[in-house]
Amino acid sequence: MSDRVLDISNLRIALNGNEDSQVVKGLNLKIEPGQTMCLVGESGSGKSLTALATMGLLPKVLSPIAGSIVLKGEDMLTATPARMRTLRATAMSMIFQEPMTALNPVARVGQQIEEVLEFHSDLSQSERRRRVLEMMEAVHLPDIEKLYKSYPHQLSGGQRQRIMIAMALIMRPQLLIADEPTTALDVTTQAQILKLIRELREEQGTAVLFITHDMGVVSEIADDVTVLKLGEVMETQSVDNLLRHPQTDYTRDLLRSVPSQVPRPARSVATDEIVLDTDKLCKTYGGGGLFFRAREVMAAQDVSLSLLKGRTLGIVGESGSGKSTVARCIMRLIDPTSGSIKVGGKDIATLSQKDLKPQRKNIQIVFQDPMRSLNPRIEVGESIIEGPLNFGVPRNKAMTRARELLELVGLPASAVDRFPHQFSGGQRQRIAIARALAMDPDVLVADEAVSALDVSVQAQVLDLLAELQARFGLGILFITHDLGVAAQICDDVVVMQYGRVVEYGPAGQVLGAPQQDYTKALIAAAPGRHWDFANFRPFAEAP
Amino acid sequence: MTGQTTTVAPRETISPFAKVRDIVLSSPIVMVATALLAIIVLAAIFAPWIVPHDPVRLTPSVRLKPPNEEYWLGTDAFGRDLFSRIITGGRISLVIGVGAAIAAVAAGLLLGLLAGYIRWMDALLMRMVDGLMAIPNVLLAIAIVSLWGASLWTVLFAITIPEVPRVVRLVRSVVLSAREEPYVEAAIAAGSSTWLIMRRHLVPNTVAPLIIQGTYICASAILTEAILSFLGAGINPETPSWGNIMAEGRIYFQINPGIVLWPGLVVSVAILSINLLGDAVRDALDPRMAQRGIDR
Amino acid sequence: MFGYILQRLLAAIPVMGFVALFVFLLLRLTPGDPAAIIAGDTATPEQLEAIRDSLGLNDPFFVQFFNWIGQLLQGDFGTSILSGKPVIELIQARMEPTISLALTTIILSVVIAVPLGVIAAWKHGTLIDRFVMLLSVVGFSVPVFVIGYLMISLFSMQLNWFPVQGFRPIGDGLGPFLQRIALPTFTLTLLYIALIARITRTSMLEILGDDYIRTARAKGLPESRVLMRHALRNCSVPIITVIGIGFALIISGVVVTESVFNLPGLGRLTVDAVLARDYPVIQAVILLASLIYVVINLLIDIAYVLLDPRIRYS
Amino acid sequence: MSLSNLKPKPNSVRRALRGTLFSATLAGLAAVAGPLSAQTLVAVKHSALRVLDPIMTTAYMSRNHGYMVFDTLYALDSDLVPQPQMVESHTVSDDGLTYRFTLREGLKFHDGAPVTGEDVAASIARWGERDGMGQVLMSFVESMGQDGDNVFVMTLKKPYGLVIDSLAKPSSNVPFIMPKRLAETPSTEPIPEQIGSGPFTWVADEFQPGVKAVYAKFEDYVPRDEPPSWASGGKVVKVDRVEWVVMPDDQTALNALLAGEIDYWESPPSDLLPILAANDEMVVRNLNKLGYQTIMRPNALHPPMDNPLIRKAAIASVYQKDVLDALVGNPELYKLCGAMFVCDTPLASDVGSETLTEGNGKDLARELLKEAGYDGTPIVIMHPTDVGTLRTQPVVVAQAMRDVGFEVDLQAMDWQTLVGRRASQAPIGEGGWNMFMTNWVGADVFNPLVNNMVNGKGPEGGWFGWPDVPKLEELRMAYATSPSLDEQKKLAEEIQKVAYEEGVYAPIGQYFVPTAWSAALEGVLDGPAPFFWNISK
Repeated sequence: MSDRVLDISNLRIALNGNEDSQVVKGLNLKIEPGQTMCLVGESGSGKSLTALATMGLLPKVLSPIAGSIVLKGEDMLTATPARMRTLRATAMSMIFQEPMTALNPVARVGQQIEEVLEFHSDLSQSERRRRVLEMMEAVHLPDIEKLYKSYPHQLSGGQRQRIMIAMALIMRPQLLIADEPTTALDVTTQAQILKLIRELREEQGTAVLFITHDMGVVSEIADDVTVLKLGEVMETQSVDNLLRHPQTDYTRDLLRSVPSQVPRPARSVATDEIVLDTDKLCKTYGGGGLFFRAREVMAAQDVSLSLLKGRTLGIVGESGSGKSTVARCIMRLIDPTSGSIKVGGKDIATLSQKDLKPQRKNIQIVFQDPMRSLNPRIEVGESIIEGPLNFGVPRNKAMTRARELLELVGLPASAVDRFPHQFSGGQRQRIAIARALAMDPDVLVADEAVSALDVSVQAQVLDLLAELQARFGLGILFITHDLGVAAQICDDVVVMQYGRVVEYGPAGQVLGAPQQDYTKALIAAAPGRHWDFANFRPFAEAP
Repeated sequence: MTGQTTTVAPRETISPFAKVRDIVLSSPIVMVATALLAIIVLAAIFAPWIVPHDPVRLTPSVRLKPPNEEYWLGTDAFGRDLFSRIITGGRISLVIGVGAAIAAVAAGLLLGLLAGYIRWMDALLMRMVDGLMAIPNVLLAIAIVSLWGASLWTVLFAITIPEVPRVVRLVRSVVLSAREEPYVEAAIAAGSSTWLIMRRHLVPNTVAPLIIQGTYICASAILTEAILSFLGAGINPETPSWGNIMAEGRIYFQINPGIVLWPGLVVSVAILSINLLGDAVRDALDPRMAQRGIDR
Repeated sequence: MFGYILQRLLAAIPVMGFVALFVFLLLRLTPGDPAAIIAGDTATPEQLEAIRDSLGLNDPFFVQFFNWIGQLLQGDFGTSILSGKPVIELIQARMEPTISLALTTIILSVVIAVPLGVIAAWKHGTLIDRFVMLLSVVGFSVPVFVIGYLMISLFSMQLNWFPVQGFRPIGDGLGPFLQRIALPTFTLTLLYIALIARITRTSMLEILGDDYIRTARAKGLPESRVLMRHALRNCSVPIITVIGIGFALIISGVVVTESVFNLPGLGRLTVDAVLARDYPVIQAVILLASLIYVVINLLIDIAYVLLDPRIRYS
Repeated sequence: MSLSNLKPKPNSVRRALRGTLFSATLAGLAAVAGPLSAQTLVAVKHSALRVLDPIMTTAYMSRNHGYMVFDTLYALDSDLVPQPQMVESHTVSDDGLTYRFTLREGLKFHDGAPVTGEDVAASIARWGERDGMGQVLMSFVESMGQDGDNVFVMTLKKPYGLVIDSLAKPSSNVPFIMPKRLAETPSTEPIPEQIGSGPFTWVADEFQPGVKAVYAKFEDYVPRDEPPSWASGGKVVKVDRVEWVVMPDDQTALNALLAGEIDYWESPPSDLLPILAANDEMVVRNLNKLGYQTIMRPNALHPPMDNPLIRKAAIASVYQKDVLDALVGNPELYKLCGAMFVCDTPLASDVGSETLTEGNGKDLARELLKEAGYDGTPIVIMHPTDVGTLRTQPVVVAQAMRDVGFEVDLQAMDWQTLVGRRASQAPIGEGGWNMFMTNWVGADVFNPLVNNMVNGKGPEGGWFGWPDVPKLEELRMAYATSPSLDEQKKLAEEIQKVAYEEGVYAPIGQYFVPTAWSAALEGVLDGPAPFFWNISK
């Protein structure tokens, strides 16, 4: 019992300490040495708060009001701040979700790691430096001497996360808490980081409390899993049992809404009318510069693709691959350097803003972040009818159309005079779609439209899009980094890397049997690809 | 339709009065500040009717009297009642404060919008703004006032000019960050005209910071007017303002310090209240401060 | 890095050009005529004309402007209309009091204001925070000459710790110099403590919300280390900016303090020049003040590069 | 709070800063400034010395500077009688046309050159171009020259009674004697060097316009042996250096004098005098018995003030006591005096000034307005706000005129704008004016030739306001050529009567500005201007 690493029992956390606004309601969790416990739940489930409570880093407005968090026999909630400080990084340490902002931008990276030793050990300066370099070696960082002296902004996201891990594990703590460490990373980097965590866990025998919302990641790294919903534990099981025999409906729904990697069966080609066609589209930044040649960046190079009416073309790629740049060029939010963009047969690549206006009707866009895609200060209805009013539609006619559209996307017509802050993320994305449809465009561009949503909500929005496509014969250009989502919704797929098209063809062929090595690596790196979550069994055992 | 029709909270808008009430009641200090400011403003507005003596009438025979029952705060060098002059002086000083704030905010908003939203205007406007900011504002104000005469308008103009660049910079930075917002790009995609985008999507973002900056400009304008009068380049002394009462009274500091200290006190209280209100508004309207708590 | 500085330098040229044109225009469009001032009471119109000719005030506007700029580029700031001395000499004699007042005030303000700002941010929302902010707002609100008079009557007349007025260059020994510069410095410091404390508090509050502060705490570092090593270092950029701007403002804007404490600084030189319509002096001083402002801005930009590595490689 | 975290500064300053800034200042270093060296006299003047050429401008500071650096042939004593100064003796030819002046022995300029007749001739010629009384003298002069080194000869076209009085003119544009090479610079340009034969030498390199002017004792100066009286007599310098310091803030000047940081304050505001008088280490005395005359000057060129009745109505509405109470306050420091040529002088007379000194002119003013058919067009009074002694009168006069029915537009401006605008003869609409107020030292107005306001030449050759009254000119010419004092007195009274009838101007009060100095000083002289010889510490 006493060598149990972490024992959380009946933990309750509330806003400003009052009873009736609890965000964590009676949570129990136990972690043995060397064991990896995955804490799974959608946003708002209180998973991160539990971790922060353990580390004693809860924001001032939140405070634990009941229960205990026992680390190696010592209750964290009653420990003095000074005691907590000595335990942090020695007994337990934590890594966070946003590697890009987690390091002090004005201090050298090596020195930020060394700081841990400076305060928690009495090693000499040279001895500390040697330990740090040794640790950087252990996390497989390249060229550690140079990296030791460089600044955070000179490192990639993955490298920074490795530095965070080195920092966390250098004092060989018994418990490592990882709060969605790979969510912000690209698929390939995510795979390497998960592998690194597993490797270090074996080596140092650290217990890991891994927090995530991605079932794929759970299947890759977890020993046991605890499912959380709105602050309450749904169930706790070994990972295998959970995936095969989920006990609660909530877990079952969660598993069913995970988009599987296997592309859905190809749909027949209804018409051959091309609604969107680009030819050798290029976009370069930089160049010019008054006295010295600024570094030229080729964001997109010779991208040629075409989209048929009523079908969905997906653009897949990691961050920096240029998929967003292509989308924004097509929308003429940024001006392409060269190449043509034909919408409904007319080339809009080089039109002046004035001539462009009539064409804008035919192509609309839905953005990624639901929180910022609607003007917070005007009613939702006003946002929807802004487009039609620009094209001379009388106000009352536009307003009735707006009410119809809201119902169409599954929201009450009366929502038309509410303000955006009264809606959830999923609801706002539906309103954004309604706004796009108000212009009844030929093409709808969805730029990572579902990436910011919880898995369950994601599934509903994808279904909505498919249904609207069928009803209005919409051509959809779907930009995403999530292969599962692409597999579920796209008829054809374009894979992009460093601004160039790597592979282009029907989804079944590109995602099912990829030709190019990069695509293969991309698919291989996706976590949980060998699990058929919806049917609670690995593909290998498929009948 | 797929997905359950979710229920939506009833329409709930916060009326501006409620917002103002919250700001004012946010802390005791702000309450006191607002009360004091209200007294000063009301006194200034109703000055002509509540003033015990004619603030402009000279009665040299009773000059430099200490406070007594007839002249509550004593008299100045020309035998004019100090109390009435301070109240009437409030009108000019507050007009200058509020006027400068509104003028600077309006000009700054227009130029800031242009600089922030229209690329080629940006470089040109910003160089002019840097130029104006480089010129020391007190010296500029003195030059303008003493060269073009000390009427209320030249003083107001002289005090507003140096404040405009700061407002332009503020608006420009807000506009530059706002235009990156997805809802602005969606409006562009929907074919909205530049003017509509500015009016509906960009300007509302500048309202909160402009209110805050407005309060600080108002406070500094009243101070600058006092400094200008002190240097002999302020409003012409016939119409009293806090500044020129103090300026005229400074020679008699040793004989009747009240002439400088009483208006000085009133000026300080007024500016203190305006600044505190500015801080309170900033804390209330600044989104970052509000949702710091539980966004995880 | 060098390209960055070169770019900033080039940007300064149009700014100075604009300032020169603005000031020249401002003076030429105004009533009041230096010739009449020099000629005094009994001048006949012909004598006025003669004086105006000798000063070149009758040439067309642009001719005057261009030969002024021409002179400027050769470093000749022209001669003062009233005293006949070269403007350069006038300015040089007035630089030392202004620069020393600026330096002492900024140093004292920073030494007091930055810790105040840090504490206010650290104890955000508590009584201390509110007290510091109230104190700083008071510094903002009281007119400078009221403070000046109170300081003189208290410290000089009653306690006679300090002399009433005057300025002794530092060359005459540190004692007398500090004695005379003390009161004006305290008067100005009250104002600049308010300015710097507010900026420090606001930027500290923002930074304390950033992720790397949470990481630092997660590393078990003591709070003082988190504040000083991590938060304050990142906060140095806005603080340097306000110090730089403050320094430039003091150089050109402390006319009131200079007259109350009788410091022969640049501010008073300009006010006397404006009241006496001494165009060459007005133009030269305002141009010089603007140049100082632009140079200080450049220094601030360079400081950015030193303090924030991200800018160095942009 | 260690200083160590300050940015690294040069070591010496940092050690000193740590040592001095905290311990010494806070512990209350003995603050009294070290006793100024006994031989330096520090004086605060009424304004900054700017133009150094006493001929080119009438500014009082330039005149005071002139008295330090230059010397004059004659000077008035305390009874206003001209006494020889640089002159040993002079003879006048029988026909009164040739004057021969022999200079005193050993008169030297600061550059060591002896003073010659030629220097005197050139100096008087330059002075004659600019000064009013000088112009009248030059209209009589035939020729001026030298007869041997130290004899100056002046020949006249016709006899002129006021030659000696002109050469002894006490105030603005004083006929100072300067070397020939300087006197030859045109009178519209400042003289390049400050070389004179006066009791002090000008220390050029320590001059900081607007801050400080420094004079040193001229070792080779040969003072007369008579005791000093007003501007005449021996100018014996008893201190090594005199520093004129500018203090824009009266508060600071008062404190500096009380704290012993300065020795002499030329013109403290009247309200601060009680404080100084109450302090036994201070002496307060009025040095200039003629005092100052503050005047109101209408512009006779443009309506409505071109009508004499309107001008007289404005003058009648003013009661001197109101003006002086507001301007000075302390009754001992002012005198109700309607004499255009200042009271307590030979030419003083109160004819035509009853309304000013009794204050009973309100009804008369209303009648005059009715009679003139005043139609209410506003009178533009220029109001300088940045000069302490000129800020009050416009306000008081405006109120008095409004009481009798005038419409008054009091336009605030700074002094330089007023000086620029009063020179313009344009109508009101194009930057003209109706009335302004200014002050004169008694010595500048105490006879019809010196007093510019009684000049009746109109727009050509008249003083600002330009009244065109030929009668005044005749009387002034008669005064100039009249031999006896009684004759001059009668003419002066006549001039004043006509001037009041025409309403060319009105003195609205005579006041005195006493000077304050520390009791340590002895030998401070009375005079038309502050003199610094004969003072010792």
